[in-house]
Amino acid sequence: MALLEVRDLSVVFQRKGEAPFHAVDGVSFDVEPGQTVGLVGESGCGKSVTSLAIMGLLPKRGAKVTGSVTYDGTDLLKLSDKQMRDKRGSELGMVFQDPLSSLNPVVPIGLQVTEVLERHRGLARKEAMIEAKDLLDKVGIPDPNRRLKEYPHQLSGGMRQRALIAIALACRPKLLIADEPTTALDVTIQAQILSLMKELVQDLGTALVMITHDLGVVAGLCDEVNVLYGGKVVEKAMRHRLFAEPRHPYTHGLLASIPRLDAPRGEKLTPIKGSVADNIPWTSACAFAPRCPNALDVCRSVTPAEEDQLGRLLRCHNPVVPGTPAAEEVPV
Amino acid sequence: MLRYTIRRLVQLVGVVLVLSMLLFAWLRLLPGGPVSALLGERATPESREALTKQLGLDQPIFVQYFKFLGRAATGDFGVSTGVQPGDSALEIFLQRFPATIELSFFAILIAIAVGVPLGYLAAKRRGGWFDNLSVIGSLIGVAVPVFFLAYLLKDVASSALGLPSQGRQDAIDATRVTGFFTLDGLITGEIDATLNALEHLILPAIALATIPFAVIFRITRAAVLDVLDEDFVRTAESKGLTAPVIRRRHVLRNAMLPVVTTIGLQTGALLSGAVLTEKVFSFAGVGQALAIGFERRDYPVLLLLIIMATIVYVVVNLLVDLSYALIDPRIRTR
Amino acid sequence: MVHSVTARRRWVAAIGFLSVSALALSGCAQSQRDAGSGGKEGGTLTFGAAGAPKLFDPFYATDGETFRVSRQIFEGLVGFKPGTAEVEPALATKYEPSADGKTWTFTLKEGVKFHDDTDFNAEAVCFNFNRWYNQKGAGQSDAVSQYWLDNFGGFATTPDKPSLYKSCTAKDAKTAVIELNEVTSQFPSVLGFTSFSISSPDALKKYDADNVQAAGDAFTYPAYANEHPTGTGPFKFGKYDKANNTVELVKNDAYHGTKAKLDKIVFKIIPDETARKQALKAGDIDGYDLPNAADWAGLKTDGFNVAIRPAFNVFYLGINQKNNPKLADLKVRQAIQYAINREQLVKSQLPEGAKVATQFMPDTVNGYNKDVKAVGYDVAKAKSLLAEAGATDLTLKFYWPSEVTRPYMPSPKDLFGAISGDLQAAGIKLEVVTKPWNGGYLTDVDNGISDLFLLGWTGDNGTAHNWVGTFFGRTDNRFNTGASAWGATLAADLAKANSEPNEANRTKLYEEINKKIMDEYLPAIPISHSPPALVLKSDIKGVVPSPLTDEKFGPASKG
Amino acid sequence: MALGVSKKEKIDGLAETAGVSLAASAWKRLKRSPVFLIGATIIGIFVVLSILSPWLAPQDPSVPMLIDQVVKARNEIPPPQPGHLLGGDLQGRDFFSRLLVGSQQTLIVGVGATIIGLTGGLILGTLAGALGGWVDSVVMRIVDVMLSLPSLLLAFSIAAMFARPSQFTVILAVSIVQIPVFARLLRGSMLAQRHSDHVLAATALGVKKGAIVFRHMLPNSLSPVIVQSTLVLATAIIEAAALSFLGLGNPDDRLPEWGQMLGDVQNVFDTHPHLAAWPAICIIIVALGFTLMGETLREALDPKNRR
Repeated sequence: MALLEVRDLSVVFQRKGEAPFHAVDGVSFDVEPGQTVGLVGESGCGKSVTSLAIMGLLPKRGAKVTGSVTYDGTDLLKLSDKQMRDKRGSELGMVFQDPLSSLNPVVPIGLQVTEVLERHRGLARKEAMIEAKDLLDKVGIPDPNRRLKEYPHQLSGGMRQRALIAIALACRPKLLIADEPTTALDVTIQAQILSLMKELVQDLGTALVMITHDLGVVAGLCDEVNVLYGGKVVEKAMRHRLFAEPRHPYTHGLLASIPRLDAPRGEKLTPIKGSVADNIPWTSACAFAPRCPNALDVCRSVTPAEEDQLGRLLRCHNPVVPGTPAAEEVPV
Repeated sequence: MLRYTIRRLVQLVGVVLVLSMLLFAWLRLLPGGPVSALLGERATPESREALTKQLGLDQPIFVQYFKFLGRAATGDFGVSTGVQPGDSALEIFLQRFPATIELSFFAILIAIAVGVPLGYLAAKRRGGWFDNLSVIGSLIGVAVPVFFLAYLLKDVASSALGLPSQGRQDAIDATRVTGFFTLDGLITGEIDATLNALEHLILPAIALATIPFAVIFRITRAAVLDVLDEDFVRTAESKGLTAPVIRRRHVLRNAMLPVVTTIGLQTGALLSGAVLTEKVFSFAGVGQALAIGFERRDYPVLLLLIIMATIVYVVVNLLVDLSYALIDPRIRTR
Repeated sequence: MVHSVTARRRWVAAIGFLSVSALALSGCAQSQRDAGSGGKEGGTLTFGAAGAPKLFDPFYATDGETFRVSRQIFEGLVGFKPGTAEVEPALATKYEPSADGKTWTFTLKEGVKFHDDTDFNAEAVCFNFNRWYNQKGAGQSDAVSQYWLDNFGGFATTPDKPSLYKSCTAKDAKTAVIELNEVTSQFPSVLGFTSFSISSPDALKKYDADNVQAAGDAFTYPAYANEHPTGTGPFKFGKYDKANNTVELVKNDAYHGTKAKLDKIVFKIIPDETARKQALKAGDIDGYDLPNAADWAGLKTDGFNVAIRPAFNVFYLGINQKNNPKLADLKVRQAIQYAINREQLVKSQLPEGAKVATQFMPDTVNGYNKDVKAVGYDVAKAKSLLAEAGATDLTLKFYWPSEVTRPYMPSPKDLFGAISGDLQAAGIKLEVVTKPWNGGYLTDVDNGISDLFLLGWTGDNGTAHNWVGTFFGRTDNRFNTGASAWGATLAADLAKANSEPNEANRTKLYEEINKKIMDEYLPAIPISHSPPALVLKSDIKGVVPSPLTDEKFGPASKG
Repeated sequence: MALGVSKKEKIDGLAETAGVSLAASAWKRLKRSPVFLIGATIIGIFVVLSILSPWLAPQDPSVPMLIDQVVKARNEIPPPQPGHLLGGDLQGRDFFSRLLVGSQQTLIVGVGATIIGLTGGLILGTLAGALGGWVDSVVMRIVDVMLSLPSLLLAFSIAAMFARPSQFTVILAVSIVQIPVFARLLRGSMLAQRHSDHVLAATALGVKKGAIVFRHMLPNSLSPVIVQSTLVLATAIIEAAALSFLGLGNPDDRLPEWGQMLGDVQNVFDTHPHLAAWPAICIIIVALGFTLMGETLREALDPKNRR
């Protein structure tokens, strides 16, 4: 049995006087222990909301969550607020995108690390401090004793993210969710952080859900990849397979828009036209249709169903033919 | 930090000098001036002229001003003509200042004690009936003239609750040490005197608290709303921390920063409000002296008290700024 | 003409905002009087004062709060019979003038000691007179020795400003002879003013009593005035607790007359009128002065003793003939008199016991003419008089004062409202101006800028001169009576009456003057006499309301 | 070193709510806001009443027509009776008519104070913000001195300085206090715009400085000014009442004003509470109306709230 089974997860935001907004629409995926699963998509595709829904961090009012999130045999969505608090931080860890804003500016780093140890492992402040020092050490923060007393603004961006990772891993969670952990960082530091995470996850045997818009990150880290669009998984496959032959036009587009060093000189990058704002609801169409180079009439009138194609899940009426190179053939 | 403090203090000296000059000049230019105040207009032209000479009011105004500064340097700010006729203005200030500090302190205490929790709750329940109700309540609080509310408290609440409605203390034989009646009792062991003084503080402090309360409430609410949207609160939640820890350590500790600044700014409102409240409750503080001074045109006292109010206001705000640096590590450790 | 000058200036003696009559007089009569009828001994009387006393030396005092306190501590050579304006002996048991009226011999009470245990005798009396006469520097200022300047004129060192006082001789220990430079009907009653109380010469010297300094905008007073007032009265100065805003007087156990029943008097300073009322109701104080007339009924219902003083004032609508020639016409002034519904005004706006004024003095003053009747309210008559005078489109500049209440004028705004309503109903157009009492009103009225104005007078003593003499003794007064031919006549008649030594003749002269003023001159419209009151708890006995606000707490008792 | 958020910075912060482009979306949100509509309704009624009150009032508010029922000695005032809905005041004038007509003077005080404060602030703020340099320094020093006094206390002091109080001095006292607030507001918003693209563009195109200030910068600074004006309308009315209460108000009450009516009856508050309660309620409602409008406007015009 998988460590985490997300089944048919939907999140609907409802504001008074406005039409309900389906941020996540029937998402399902599994995470095996020790496995790294990627959730990929542009901003607004529902990947962050999915992670927050798993962690139970969505606002109680205004966000309606349905489906099930089974972690270690228990449905997290059915847990009480208190039970959920017990799980968060201890069994479920999370690393956020912007390390500066995700750390409390007026609380020293040390306390921000120790409070989670005190909370879940019942350590006294002193013991927790010692452990915190080890943790900072482990995530590669030099001079941890001094850093413990410092405030977030005194640390560099990379160090802040390391600190956040230390916090998230403090109680050795079985599942770690990382929401764009490198987006806010310099490129050189991104790589360091990614390799750190990879290392730690392997050491601790922690399962990782990596949320990103950056396929580069996925390529380096993930075992399985879920591509989200408009709140639905449009394509799911093992990493190699997905990168080798993307079937969904969206995945295809995403890959095509990455500059490649091995591409012939002079080859044009092919951005996906339009933006998320052009979405149409999934209700009786494919949300991607307005932007899709492969769109057919049926795409605008019938919601595509999820199809299992030999371990690859695909939601498309007119998938890309394997082997199709990007660009040239796609009418722009 | 030190340089900043010094700069602000130098600025304050400048402001006080300019202000005192303006006030002084204006008072001298008023028809009548000190001569009228003293002679009460009984003045025949002869006696008016004689007194003008006697007081040196025939000299050029800047000469008079420098003389005034010279006297002021020795603590002589003139003699009261209406508040406590014959007493030196400085004495009146020194004697009444503790009363106003006491009153303002309790008022701000009440305002914080009610305003912060209410503001927090309203923010947590943003858009709910509790939120709407308390926001409208605070707006009404702003719209009610303070002295009207004070009268309501005095005439209705005082008899209903059996609380005294005038003065700082009953005529009990209390020993005076500091001029702070609530403290004096504690120092001398005359607990009854402290309790009595506290009883006298309740109603005026509530009346005075309405202004800072409304502001503190609204700032707290806004600040908490801002903080609740912050990523680090989500981080704290993701750590599974208990609600009280999140509230205290992560939400309030951040949300209090703007509130602290507001409290400094409220000193101004408190000083102005004290004029009205102390008048209603016959509370012998600086505010009452100002109210009587305005009513009876006691210019020497007004001059000193207005300058003192300015100094207090500026200094309190400076202190708040400095304490802000202490509580906000981003500024402290820069 | 020392008196007419000074008298003219007396009318604003009080600081307007205090709403306290500062024209308080003194003297002490306790020793002579059948004091108290067995009230309880001991206890503390707490009296609510409207303001802080400026100082405690009555000679330099101008404010009612100082007088209220110092009249308990000090006594003068003469005093006023409780509840009246009649002079009676006090520290002097007997006093008589010489034939020419310029030399007065005072026989002093024996065995009297000051609070510092020194003896009261003729030496002490002369010491006091000479102290007053020999004021120097700041002590001569109008703002300091106001009562002396107003009543005795100049000082030893001011030859250009003659003094009424000439000399004082101690013939023997109990006989003091005082010589004056002129005859006046005011003497010796002026000696009943609290200002002219006798202080201990020792204490005066010891505490540097004459060391008044002009400092900046004001004057500073020596230790005597601030901390060591030493008189002969039934109470001694205790302390002035500024933190608690109280002045304490304690019983003088060595008092020469009937000793005080109270152990202590505490004057608690409560500047706010409403707060005084609440303090009384709460039992914090035993009484206060000048309760708002609107509160009298309520206070009585609550069981308090509202002691109404005999009305010793007059409120009038002043008319200045200077700027509007129509006002020089008697018919126009009479029209104004007819237009005002004084009955209604007294009934609606003034306190209980107020009366319509028929002339410029109350009936308790010698020279009051009881045959003069108030003309009734008659709008038609007013209109026809205006028509006769060709003044149908009369527009008048009407001044009324803000920031003041006076015993004769409890609420100037309301009185103005009523009077202006009446005048407008009679077809007189008004151009209304309001200014603060001390901030331009009085100057403007004196400078004759207004056509109509509201003013009044609280009497200092029972002589007619103090009333009509004050108003019309000069021709350049604020009514500008000099503009009419009769103005000079009236001034001359008044001067003649004042210097008439025979009392019966004098009274007759004043009665005639009063009739003429009302029938032939009508320089202004007298409106009302309204009594000020004093409110006390019902268990306070022995306080006699005085027309001069000269209440002594010596005979008072509590419980 | 910027420590904390000073009063000044707060005002400057408000200035950032500028932007004409906001107006349309703000208006859309306002129309939906019940709170704004309540405020606007209150103010609408108030303004209409104050304009029409001289014709609506059943009696002449300055004539003591019921004086025969006033007995000061027994503290009696005319009770409600036919033709006199709320009875009479201390001078026997029709109280209801005075309340009604009082709205007019109250509006005059509020609007007068706001206009003077705004004009003063406009001049100072525009000078400082548009010209910068030493003009800015001088103007801001003046503003700083004014801001270093608690505002209401400053208003009291100014009022006490006038030898002869009147309606005008009340308006002046209340308005002078607002000048530095408006000045800072405008300056802040102008400074922000001086370096903004549209101003730079206009300058680059050779548009005259005056034209830039008046056609480009001022209009863009309007929305925070509108918000502040609405709030000042409320405070002016309340502060005018406080001035009357301290005896610094207009002594002439032939034309009634609510603050004056309230401040003047302090001595009979316990015996005739209705004389104070009615004007007080009127003040509270109108001040609340302005505040509700101002606060909702502020929120609507705040770019942060555009979601």
